[in-house]
Amino acid sequence: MKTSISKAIGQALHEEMVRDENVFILGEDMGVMGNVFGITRGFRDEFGAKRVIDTPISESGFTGIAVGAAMRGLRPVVEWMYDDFITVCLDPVMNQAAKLRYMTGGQITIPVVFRAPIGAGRRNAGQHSQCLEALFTHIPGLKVVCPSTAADAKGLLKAAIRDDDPVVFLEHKLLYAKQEEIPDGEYIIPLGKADVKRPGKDVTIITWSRQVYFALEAAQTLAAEGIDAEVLDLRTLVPLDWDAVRESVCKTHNVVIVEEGVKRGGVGAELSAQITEDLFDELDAPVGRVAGMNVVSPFSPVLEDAEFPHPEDIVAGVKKTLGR
Amino acid sequence: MKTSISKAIGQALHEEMVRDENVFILGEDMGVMGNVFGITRGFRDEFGAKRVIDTPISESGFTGIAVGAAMRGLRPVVEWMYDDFITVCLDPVMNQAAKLRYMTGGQITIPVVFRAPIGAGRRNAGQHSQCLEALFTHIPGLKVVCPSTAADAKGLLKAAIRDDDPVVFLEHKLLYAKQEEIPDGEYIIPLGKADVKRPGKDVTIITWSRQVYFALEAAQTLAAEGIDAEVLDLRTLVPLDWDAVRESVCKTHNVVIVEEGVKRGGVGAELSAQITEDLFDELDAPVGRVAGMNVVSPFSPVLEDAEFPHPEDIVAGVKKTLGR
Amino acid sequence: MKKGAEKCDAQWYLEAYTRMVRIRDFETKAADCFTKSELAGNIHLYMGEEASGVGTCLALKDTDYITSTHRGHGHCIAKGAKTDKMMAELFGKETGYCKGRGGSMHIVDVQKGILGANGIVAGGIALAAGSAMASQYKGEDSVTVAFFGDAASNQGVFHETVNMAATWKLPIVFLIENNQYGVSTEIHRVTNTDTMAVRAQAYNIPGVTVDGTDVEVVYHAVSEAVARARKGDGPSIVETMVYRYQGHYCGDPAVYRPKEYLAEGKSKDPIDKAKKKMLKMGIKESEIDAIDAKIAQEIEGAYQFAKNSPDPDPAAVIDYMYSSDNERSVLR
Amino acid sequence: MKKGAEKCDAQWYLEAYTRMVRIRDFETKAADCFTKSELAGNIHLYMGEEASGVGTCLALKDTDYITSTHRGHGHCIAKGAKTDKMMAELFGKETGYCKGRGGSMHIVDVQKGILGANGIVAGGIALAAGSAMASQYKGEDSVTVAFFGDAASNQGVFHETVNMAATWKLPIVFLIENNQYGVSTEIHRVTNTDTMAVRAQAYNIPGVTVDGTDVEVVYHAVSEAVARARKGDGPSIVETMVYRYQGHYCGDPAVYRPKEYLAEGKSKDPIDKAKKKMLKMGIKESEIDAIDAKIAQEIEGAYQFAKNSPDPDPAAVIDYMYSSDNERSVLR
Ligand SMILES: Cc1ncc(C[n+]2csc(CCOP(=O)(O)OP(=O)(O)O)c2C)c(N)n1
Ligand SMILES: Cc1ncc(C[n+]2csc(CCOP(=O)(O)OP(=O)(O)O)c2C)c(N)n1
Ligand SMILES: [Mg+2]
Ligand SMILES: [Mg+2]
Repeated sequence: MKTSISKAIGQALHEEMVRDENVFILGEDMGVMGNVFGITRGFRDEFGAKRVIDTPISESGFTGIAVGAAMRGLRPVVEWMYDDFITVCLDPVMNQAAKLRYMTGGQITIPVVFRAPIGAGRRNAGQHSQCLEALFTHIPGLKVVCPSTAADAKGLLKAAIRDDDPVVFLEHKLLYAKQEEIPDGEYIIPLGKADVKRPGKDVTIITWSRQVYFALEAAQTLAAEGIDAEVLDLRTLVPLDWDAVRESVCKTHNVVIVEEGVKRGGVGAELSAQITEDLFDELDAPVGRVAGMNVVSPFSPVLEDAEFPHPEDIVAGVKKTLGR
Repeated sequence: MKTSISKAIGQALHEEMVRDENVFILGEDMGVMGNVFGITRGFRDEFGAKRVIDTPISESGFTGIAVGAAMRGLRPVVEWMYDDFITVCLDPVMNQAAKLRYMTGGQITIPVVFRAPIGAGRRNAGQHSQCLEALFTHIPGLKVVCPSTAADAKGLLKAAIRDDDPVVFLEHKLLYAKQEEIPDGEYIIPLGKADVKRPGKDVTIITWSRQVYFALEAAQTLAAEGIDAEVLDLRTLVPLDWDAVRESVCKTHNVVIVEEGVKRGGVGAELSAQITEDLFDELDAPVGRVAGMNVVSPFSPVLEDAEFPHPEDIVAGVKKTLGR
Repeated sequence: MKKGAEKCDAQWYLEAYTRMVRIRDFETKAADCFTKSELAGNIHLYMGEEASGVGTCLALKDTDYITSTHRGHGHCIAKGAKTDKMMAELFGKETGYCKGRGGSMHIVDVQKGILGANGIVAGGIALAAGSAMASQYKGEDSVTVAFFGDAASNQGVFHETVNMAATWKLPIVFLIENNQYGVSTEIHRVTNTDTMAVRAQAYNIPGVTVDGTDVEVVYHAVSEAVARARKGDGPSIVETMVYRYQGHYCGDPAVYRPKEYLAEGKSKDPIDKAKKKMLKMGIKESEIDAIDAKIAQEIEGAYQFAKNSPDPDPAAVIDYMYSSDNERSVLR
Repeated sequence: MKKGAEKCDAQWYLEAYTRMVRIRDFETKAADCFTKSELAGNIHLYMGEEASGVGTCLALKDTDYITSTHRGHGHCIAKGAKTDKMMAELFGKETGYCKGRGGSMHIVDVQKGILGANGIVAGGIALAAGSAMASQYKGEDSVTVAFFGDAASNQGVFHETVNMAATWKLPIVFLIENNQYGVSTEIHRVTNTDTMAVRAQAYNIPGVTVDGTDVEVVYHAVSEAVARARKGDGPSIVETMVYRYQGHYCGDPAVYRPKEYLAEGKSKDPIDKAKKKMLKMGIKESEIDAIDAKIAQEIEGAYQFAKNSPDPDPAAVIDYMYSSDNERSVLR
């Protein structure tokens, strides 16, 4: 059956809440409104206000509350209305949730999930358009998930909720409405497994989230020009599926990393560095990056479209790497 | 004359406050106490409580206040007691100061400096030992400075205060007490200029802040083994002195980046990616990285010392890159 | 209606009315453009709350400052922003206030003392206090008003900032526009007091709650707070009770809210209320109609200006990031 | 000394005294070790504030919870933490509570309901409310106390958390230990009210300020707040007025503070005060001396245990980062 990603995410939350009464959700406008994207519509009537909590606009406080509740064995799923608002609630994530297991010598586990929409393209300007996955991957103690499909979003969110570590789960706003097939019945997709979205032999395009679709579009264009691109959807950024990366690189010997977020210090930088360090001799060309510019996301549609990668930018990036 | 880095920083603040009455400083315990490291001792008596402001423990509020004051033409120098506390005040930095110039089409300039001590090695555990420069370099709109010497700290801080953009100025705690020569009289070191701390022909060690000293120590050890390492102190991370990087890489053809902070998504990843992308043909070996582990900074001295790079780790890293 | 009340004469009301109608018409047009997909992104409409912004800004001088919110059109127009440059900004055009870089949520006009709308809830509060500190620091007698919503007052930075402003006696007014909702969330579901102004007690400063649909009432309450701030006696909280006619954003059907809310709001419409008062004061209906016509023309002109203005040049996407060393700081 | 007062009999006082002396002796020893460089890092001493932690924890059951601060030794000992494992943690040893990973500022003993000291000022407040929410969620009648300092109550998260706790009637007590200083900064220089407890008015919850040098006074105030929380009536603020004998951290000469502060504090020493009361109640001096001796021995044992314990294995530096997939999540 075809389902939108937002519905798939709703299904994951629903199934896990039915399965485990320790799972509850909290955030702004999740209850009565059912989330600004409609993801939890109807949940409050079904599960009650105790398990579907409308919070005040107090991200630091309610994120901390979720972390504290997780320390006591509950399994909260926190929602930030946009990932951009991590700026007002980084402490409970970075200095508390991510660190407390280690700092207590394993005495405390913190099974919390932080969900947030990410991404540009909706003309929401600089404070509502960021892809901040690089910020999270730089924080030891967090796992970071960036699904691209409805099926993955569902299976990965269920895995994230069952995981005993804090997981940041980032959903691209412009994928929410995408209608896609998802498997019937219950299933889980384990964290840390990449997915080859398109096999190819000439170049590996490594990407995640919305850029997977742009990469596939680019691959089609490239195919017409005789370039056979493999598209690897990482799905999870921490833990990273290094085996999948290595396997693909050793096959194609050319790599382009595609990322919507800011290039400087992006996830692509880390991937490029690792691939270069460990697979140097496999590379026919330097690892290429196609990423968002080092600027604030502009409001103007023409500027915004110039700021982050589109399929034609990926095509150009691949050609550059292949010297064509 | 020999001066400690903390004194050199104090001198820069003092000279700029004398020069420009729009410069003022604020933060926790800067006034009556004169800063927990003694940097601003005596300032309150000299400049008054108006220009040397003891704030409550309200980082988000006072950082935002500084940004607002800068919007009105003042030149605040904010101090966070440790960079780790950026978790409670990221919004005024990332969503306001860094973005407002761009988002207002250049109508607003924000000449603010954010100073903070960084670094491990003092057995202060996970919430007081981080090197978070990578977080800041990933935020477009900020300039980022990480001095290693007393002379640089002074000259760069003066440049930072006179700069019209928001500048994050990160001072390593374990360098504060270091006594070093500094030039007489007034001088400025422009942002964005690296410094070759030791010329060499076999390998370039790129680093900044405290690791400069460890790299120099490593270079000495390496020299005894016949390896002539060049040590490049970046001093400023944004803007980056790419010319200096390129020049050195084109000379030595081997690069090791050394960084105290967390490796995954560190500044070294970005540097490695850029060098690989643009100077691939110059490289005899993959760019190496020696960096902090992807873990929380541990309290135990033996663990902490295992966690971040020491000279012997740099020696080992260089040898690995050179295949020796 | 104590001291200052005498100021609200016909002249005053004509100005207040003009500004409120300008806001209403600007937004009516913007909403229309949005619905027709002439505008991209998102707009948050101030409709219904006009008396709050206008009453407040009439209590300010040109040399005073404001900070605003995601729902900022009304505050900016009330403080004197030009509707053509605003509309052009909503259209993302190079002629807009922010050269198309900011959009609806980020209008700024420093000349007019408008330090900026803000996409971060409560994001402007500390900036406003910084502006107030700058006034104090420079020895100017200017005052800054921080506009924000009921729900914004649950952010930590509200607490931090009010505490510092109270302690340092900063010349600032915290203007809480209480439309009872943060998006869908009724404020009493997420707070434990009857008013937000009561929080002033935690900082030992004055806090009042007033009818935000009556421009004159707002004017007097804010005038008092401004006078106090200007004298050096420090901040106050003024809470205006208002109604948000539209959903949270343009297009939000607001199904989460009882019908009575809107009916009640409309029955207290600030523009109607002002008009009635003006007629009672003896102002001629024709004079009022003339204002309406003038504003309608202005807004149509603003729309034409916006529509016919050029988009920014995509090649200039990195401009305005840094004020010095821009290219180098952006490119690597 | 209203209801509950009868509970503070000789038995009660012997226990209160024991815990206070245990804290004092533990810290005296730790300070000594620190001065001799046997301890690395930094320690923040609770000396002088013992009655606050002990009076509070005596009002709690074993099944109740606390969160603590950078100045956490006293809270942890008061709630039942073992001094040997604590001392070993201060020494960074594998036998410490946190296997040497956390150190002085991060003692945790989940079994005892100690959810953790915290290096981030106010960092524990929301965690405590989360614990309280968990109790409410699970239908347990346990209560959580969030300990924090006067200065911590200026953090935004204090405001956010108290508001939610009040609204949701969480079973929590906000225990502000007002030693009048945040590091060097006298609290009245950075706030605008006489007490911190007055902030309770902003959330419509009870707030009291009590003498924190009298263990019995603290006990009664907290007992009332705990009873209220346990009944489901929601949170309270209890502010205990205390004295920090040492500087901010061990070794800080505290020159920023008038001499009178310490003299005043010492004149109200909580342990002396309790001892006087005990003697007056008819407890024999020898019985008290026996406690002193027993604790001295315990602390010496804790010291020996710590000193003779092994360091963590450097090869295990990545252990405990993640509870699943640890190696893969750390290595790349
Ligand atoms: C920090 C932050 N959290 C959440 C949001 C999303 N958001 C935008 S407006 C809004 C509601 C604000 O309510 P209120 O402050 O009462 O202002 P109103 O919209 O009613 O004018 C929310 C939750 C945001 N922009 N910033
Ligand atoms: C967010 C944050 N800001 C600043 C600090 C540095 N710091 C540690 S303790 C302290 C003072 C705390 O004062 P208070 O809350 O009154 O507790 P006390 O030390 O008096 O017990 C400060 C500023 C910190 N650890 N965390
Ligand atoms: Mg509102
Ligand atoms: Mg204190």
